Amino acid sequence: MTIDVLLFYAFATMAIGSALLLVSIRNTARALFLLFIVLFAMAGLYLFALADFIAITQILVYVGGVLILLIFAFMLSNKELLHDLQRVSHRFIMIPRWQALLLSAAFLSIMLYSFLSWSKSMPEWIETAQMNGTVISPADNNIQALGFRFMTQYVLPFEIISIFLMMALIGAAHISRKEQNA
Amino acid sequence: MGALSILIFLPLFAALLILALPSSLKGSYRYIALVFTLAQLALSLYMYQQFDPTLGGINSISGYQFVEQIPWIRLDLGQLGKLEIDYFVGIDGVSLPLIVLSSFVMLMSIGASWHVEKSVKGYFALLMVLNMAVMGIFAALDFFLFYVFYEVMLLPLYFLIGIWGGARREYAAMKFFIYTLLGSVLMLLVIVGLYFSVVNPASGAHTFNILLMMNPSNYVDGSFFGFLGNYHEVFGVPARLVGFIVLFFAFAIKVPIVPLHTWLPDAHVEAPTPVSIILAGILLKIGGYGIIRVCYSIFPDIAADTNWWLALIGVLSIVYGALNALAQKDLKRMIAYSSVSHMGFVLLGIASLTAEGLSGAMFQMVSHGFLSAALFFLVGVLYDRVHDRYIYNFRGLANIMPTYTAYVAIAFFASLGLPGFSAFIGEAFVIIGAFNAEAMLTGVPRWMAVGGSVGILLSAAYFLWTLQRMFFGQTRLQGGEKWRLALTDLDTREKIVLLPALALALVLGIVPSLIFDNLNASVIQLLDTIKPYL
Amino acid sequence: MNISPIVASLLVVVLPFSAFVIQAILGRRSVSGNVALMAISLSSILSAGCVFFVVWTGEATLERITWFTIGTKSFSVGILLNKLTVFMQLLVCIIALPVHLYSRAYMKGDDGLHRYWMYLSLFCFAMLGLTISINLLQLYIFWELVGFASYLLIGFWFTRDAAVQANKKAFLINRIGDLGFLIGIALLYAQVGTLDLVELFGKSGFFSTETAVHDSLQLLDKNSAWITCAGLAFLLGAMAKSAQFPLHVWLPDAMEGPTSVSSLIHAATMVAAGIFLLCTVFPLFNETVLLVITGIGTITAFSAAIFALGQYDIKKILAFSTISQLGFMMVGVGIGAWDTAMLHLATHAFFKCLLFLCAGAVIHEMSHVKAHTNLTFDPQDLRNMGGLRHYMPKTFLCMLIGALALSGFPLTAGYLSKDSIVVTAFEWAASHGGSYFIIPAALILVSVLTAFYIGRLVFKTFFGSFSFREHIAAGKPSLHEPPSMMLWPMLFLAACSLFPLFGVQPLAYQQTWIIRGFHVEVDYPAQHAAHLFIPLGLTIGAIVAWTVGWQWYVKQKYPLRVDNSWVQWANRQGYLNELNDTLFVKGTLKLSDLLYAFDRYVVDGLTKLVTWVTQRIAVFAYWVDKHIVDGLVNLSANTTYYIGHLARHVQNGQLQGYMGFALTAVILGILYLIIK
Amino acid sequence: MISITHFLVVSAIIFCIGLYAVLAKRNAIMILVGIELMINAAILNFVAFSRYDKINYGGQVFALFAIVLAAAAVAVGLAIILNVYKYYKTIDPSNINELRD
Repeated sequence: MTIDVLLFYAFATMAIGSALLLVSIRNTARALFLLFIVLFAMAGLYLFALADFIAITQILVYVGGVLILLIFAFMLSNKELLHDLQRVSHRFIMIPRWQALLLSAAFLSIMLYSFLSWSKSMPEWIETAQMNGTVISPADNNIQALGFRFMTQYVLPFEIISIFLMMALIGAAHISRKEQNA
Repeated sequence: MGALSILIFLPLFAALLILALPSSLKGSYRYIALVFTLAQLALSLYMYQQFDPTLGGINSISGYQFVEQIPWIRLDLGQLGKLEIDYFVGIDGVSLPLIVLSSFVMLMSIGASWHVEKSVKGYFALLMVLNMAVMGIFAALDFFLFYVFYEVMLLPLYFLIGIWGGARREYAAMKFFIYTLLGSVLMLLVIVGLYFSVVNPASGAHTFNILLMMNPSNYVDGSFFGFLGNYHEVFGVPARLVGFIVLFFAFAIKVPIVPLHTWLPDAHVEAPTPVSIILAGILLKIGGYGIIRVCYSIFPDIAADTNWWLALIGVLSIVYGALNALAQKDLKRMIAYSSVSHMGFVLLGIASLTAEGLSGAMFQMVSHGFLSAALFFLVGVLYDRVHDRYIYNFRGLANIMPTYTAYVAIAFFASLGLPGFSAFIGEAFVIIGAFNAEAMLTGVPRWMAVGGSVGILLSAAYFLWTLQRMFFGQTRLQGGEKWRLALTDLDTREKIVLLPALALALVLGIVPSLIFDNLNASVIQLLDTIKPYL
Repeated sequence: MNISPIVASLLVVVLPFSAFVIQAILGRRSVSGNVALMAISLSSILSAGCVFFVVWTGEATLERITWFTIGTKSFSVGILLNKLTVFMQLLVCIIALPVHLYSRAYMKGDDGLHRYWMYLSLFCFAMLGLTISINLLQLYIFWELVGFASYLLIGFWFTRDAAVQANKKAFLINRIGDLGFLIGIALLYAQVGTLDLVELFGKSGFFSTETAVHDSLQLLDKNSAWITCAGLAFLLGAMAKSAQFPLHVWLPDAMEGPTSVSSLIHAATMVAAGIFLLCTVFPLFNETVLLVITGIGTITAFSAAIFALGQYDIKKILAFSTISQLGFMMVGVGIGAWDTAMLHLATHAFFKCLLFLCAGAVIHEMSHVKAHTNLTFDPQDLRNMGGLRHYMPKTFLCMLIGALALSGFPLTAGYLSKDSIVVTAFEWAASHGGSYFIIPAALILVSVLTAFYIGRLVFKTFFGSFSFREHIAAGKPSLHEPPSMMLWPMLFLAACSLFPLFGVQPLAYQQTWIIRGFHVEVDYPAQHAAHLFIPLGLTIGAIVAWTVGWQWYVKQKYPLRVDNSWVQWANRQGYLNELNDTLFVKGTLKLSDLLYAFDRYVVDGLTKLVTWVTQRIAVFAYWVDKHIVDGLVNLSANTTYYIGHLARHVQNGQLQGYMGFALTAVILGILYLIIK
Repeated sequence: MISITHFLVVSAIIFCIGLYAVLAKRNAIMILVGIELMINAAILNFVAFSRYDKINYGGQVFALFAIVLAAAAVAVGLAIILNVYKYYKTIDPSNINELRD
């Protein structure tokens, strides 16, 4: 077992453990900080998949943007939070926690089952890639390759997503603005 | 409809009649029950008189008498074969005495319930249904039918104890019910197993016919309970042995053997007097009857292998029951434990696999039927008057109730095996049979017989001690003058109920051939079936 | 009369039974005892005239019918008349008759008199039936019925605690013996396959002068272990019934019954049934069993004689004396000379019955004194008596004859029979040699002791001065001879206790008609010297014993203190009762209590544990049911509900509900794909 | 080299944790967090598979798109949450059931 495998396990454990703690903890603020750890750990995992640029983007966008937004929203809506948390609903349709757990567990087991039965035979394209040697190696310059492809091959989706992002941000700003006539 | 069917379903008709009559006529219920039970007794006596003692029965249909066989349920189950259930009844030497005994004890029980006040309609209707079920059990030759009657018997008893019983009646009824149900559920498993192992050679279908189950050639080769080439095992135990043990367990609960006896004292103590009479007089006999009719006849090979253990259980029950009876302070509980002891003789006799032992066991069953019914009735007499049964609360009853004391003394001495009464013949021949077993090479050692005879000594001890404590000496009563006034001597009804039972015990003790003559052919037949496996 | 012996002997048995039935039906209306008396008189006449004299001088006869059949074996009942059985039957009748007469006066005025006559008839029926049974099973039945009658009679005064305790004890200890008997029967049946005495031992029973004993016995190896066991089992039966050590403890207590009953049942007849049984099955015994019988007999004879020395109750002395004499008879059987045992049985029956009746007369009068003078004392206690010969000389005479017979003085019947046993025992020992001489030596010692204690009884009762003389002198004399109804039976028995009834020669026991009639061959040589010296020695010993007794009790030169520990020990019967009580009675009760606790707490506890566990499981199952199964059910129900009401409820506004539902659908879909 | 199955298993676990949060949480923010977890799990998958696609770099490209989309979604989502909070004074989705007709 090499050091990178150990590190991988360490990151995986950190990610999973923090995620579990995240969903089981009551205090939302702490949960959000746990999310921070999860995201970092995930970024670490991306590194092991040889996606260094993704990892950096993850940290920049998520940790720098999304998380800040979340904390911001949390602090804005904190007033009756505890009260709401303690209320137990007996509504007919409501899914209790353990049922959610059951569902998730069922889903997880299905996925694990399929992964494990699948891992014996890789998809065809992976095998051809392995044969042709078109596999990303740690020595490759990922950022350069990505930038190159964004500007050539994926230029249209890139532009669309840029516009989409702008629309979303404008929309968000519009929604959350103070209603003058409300 | 033959005589046997009429005998079985007569009480059902009575029950329907009772249910149909309006409650304003509730005074007539007991008369209806009485008349029908009397008719039943007359019928059973007629059958006794018509019975041909030369026919053996047991495993040959030609040996049975008053046979009725009507196809009942016929279902084609496709792959599973054809379902074949018959209404199949008949009697041989083993069931005849018990049928006569049952109709007699039922009559006693009606006599004992003469003054029932609480919901009379339900009471007598249940009693009659119970009566039907009991008769059915003794007559059924189809295992499914047997099982149906067995279950039908349970329910009325549960209600009779649970509604008309004493202080802890619900507890006792529940205990009784669960024990018996456990037995019958186990029995059902084996019944199904046997059903799939046995094929009716005439029709080629699987069958519930008990007689066909007794013939090794009817078994499917390699089937679960098959005779030959059977390598089925359950947890490493051969399948036939398991089947035998499970069936034995089911009936042993009824007998009851130690350590499956704990329902009995509770059920007896809490049950009302008439139900105690039925419990002791008839119900316990179903266990012994089942062991002979079902366990031994269907599994003769296993019977020959296991009789050492059965005899040991019998001896254990005898001594253990007797010692427990010695420790009792409640009169009814003492008699209940004495039942355990006396029924141990039945098991010892059956297990001895000798003609003497088997006949003795059957005789003991009949004798115990009369005597325990009388004993419970006598306890009921005392309880009716002062609502107390605690032995130390009474003393010197002989002075104020001389007739009662005389009856009690007769019943006690008859029960402890005084010659001239029936219990003596039963116990003596069980002991003789158990001693003879070694000479017959059936594998029951003689020390067991000696152990069993210790039970005779102990039964004398607890009966005499009770007699001394309760009836002799200067009169001293817990309830003082009030009790003295309440404790009147036996009235005519009570004498009428008691006298025939004790008289029969005496008659059977003096003329045992009344039973033995009808029994011999069956006993020999049964032993012949088992002999090849010894 | 021209009745065949079979019919006559059947009548002998049936008459008392019909008396019993008649009296049972009449109940309180029959208190005179005429019915019982008539029955026993007729029985006696029939037994003597039509049975005994015919069979004793003629052929043994038998008659039997099949009683019932078990399997292929038939059990018969019937009557076997040979010398032994007719002798025994006659003896019972002859003893029972005077006792019946005596009882009329003795029991007069008792509250439960009707029961007394009923029980007495029942006893006579059972005892007479016992004597002539052909089948061991039949014998056993009567054997136990005799015990039952004895139970009823001992507990006749059922309001007395001591009487009720005593009858329970008697029945239970007899039960032990009965078990032995039953086991013996069962073993014999298992080994031989029959219980018929004729099939077993031949027509004339053990009297067989016929050379061929029946086949079935020859097939048997008498020395096989099981036959030894059977023999010992029969011995156990006889030990309980004949009150042999250590099963003798019931007999002294049985004295709680009326004295007339003691005289008939517990002295003359029933207790002799054990000896009778041993004589009946005698051919079964091998050397080992016989030796055991001899040993038990000797121990009994000796220990009972010792205990008799320490008693103060007049009846208890006689009870121990009975036990001791029964020990003598046992020895007689054990040494193979059962004819001497039967001879002693007969003579003992007469003189012991006589002694009891005399004692009864004394007690009767003492009770009168007690009633008249309003004193409280025990009318049976020797220490309260004395000097009675002045008041009741005829009773004194009878008692004296009885005592002399018991001591074995010449010219009495006791001399003949006792000498016969001791002499034969000596011959037996001489042929075996060595330590076997302990037996005759012990018997001689016991004879001397017997003479001493019976002398003590006579001296303390009839000599000296009466303790309550001043009380009776003041009033009218309430102490006198018993009524003639009591006196005549005593005189009759006194006559029977002398030698002429048994043989014309007063000193030679071989010449008695009983010994000659039984005609037993023993396999050891006669010692002629012994026939001279032993009777002489015994007589001298008895005379010395009486002289010492005279010195001690009449001349008031009593050398021992009252609280002497040996006397105490003998008085308390060697503390055997206490030992039994703690060891067996308390032990059994403790065991039964223990087992009951075991039953309550362990066996029933297991049931309860199973119930409890089942309940817990049920509760758990209910919890599972409520929270998991029902949750799933609810879930699926909800799903069904959704699907069922999709049109209306597809939008219920529950965001997470939607998601859960959607996800469930997805999962189910994937599952379907996987499974497919 | 870490095998692809490792990544898949980790991503499955994270995904299911997110799923649980989405289904069970009573707080809209936490539901959003759950969604983020699920998206991250998906990204991990993209990235893991992209190793075998050196020619197109499809996995990594789409991972970047997904991150951006997620950021946009969070922005919009939080805006909605704040509005909902203003309107209902709660962010428990089970109390917001006026979508029902």
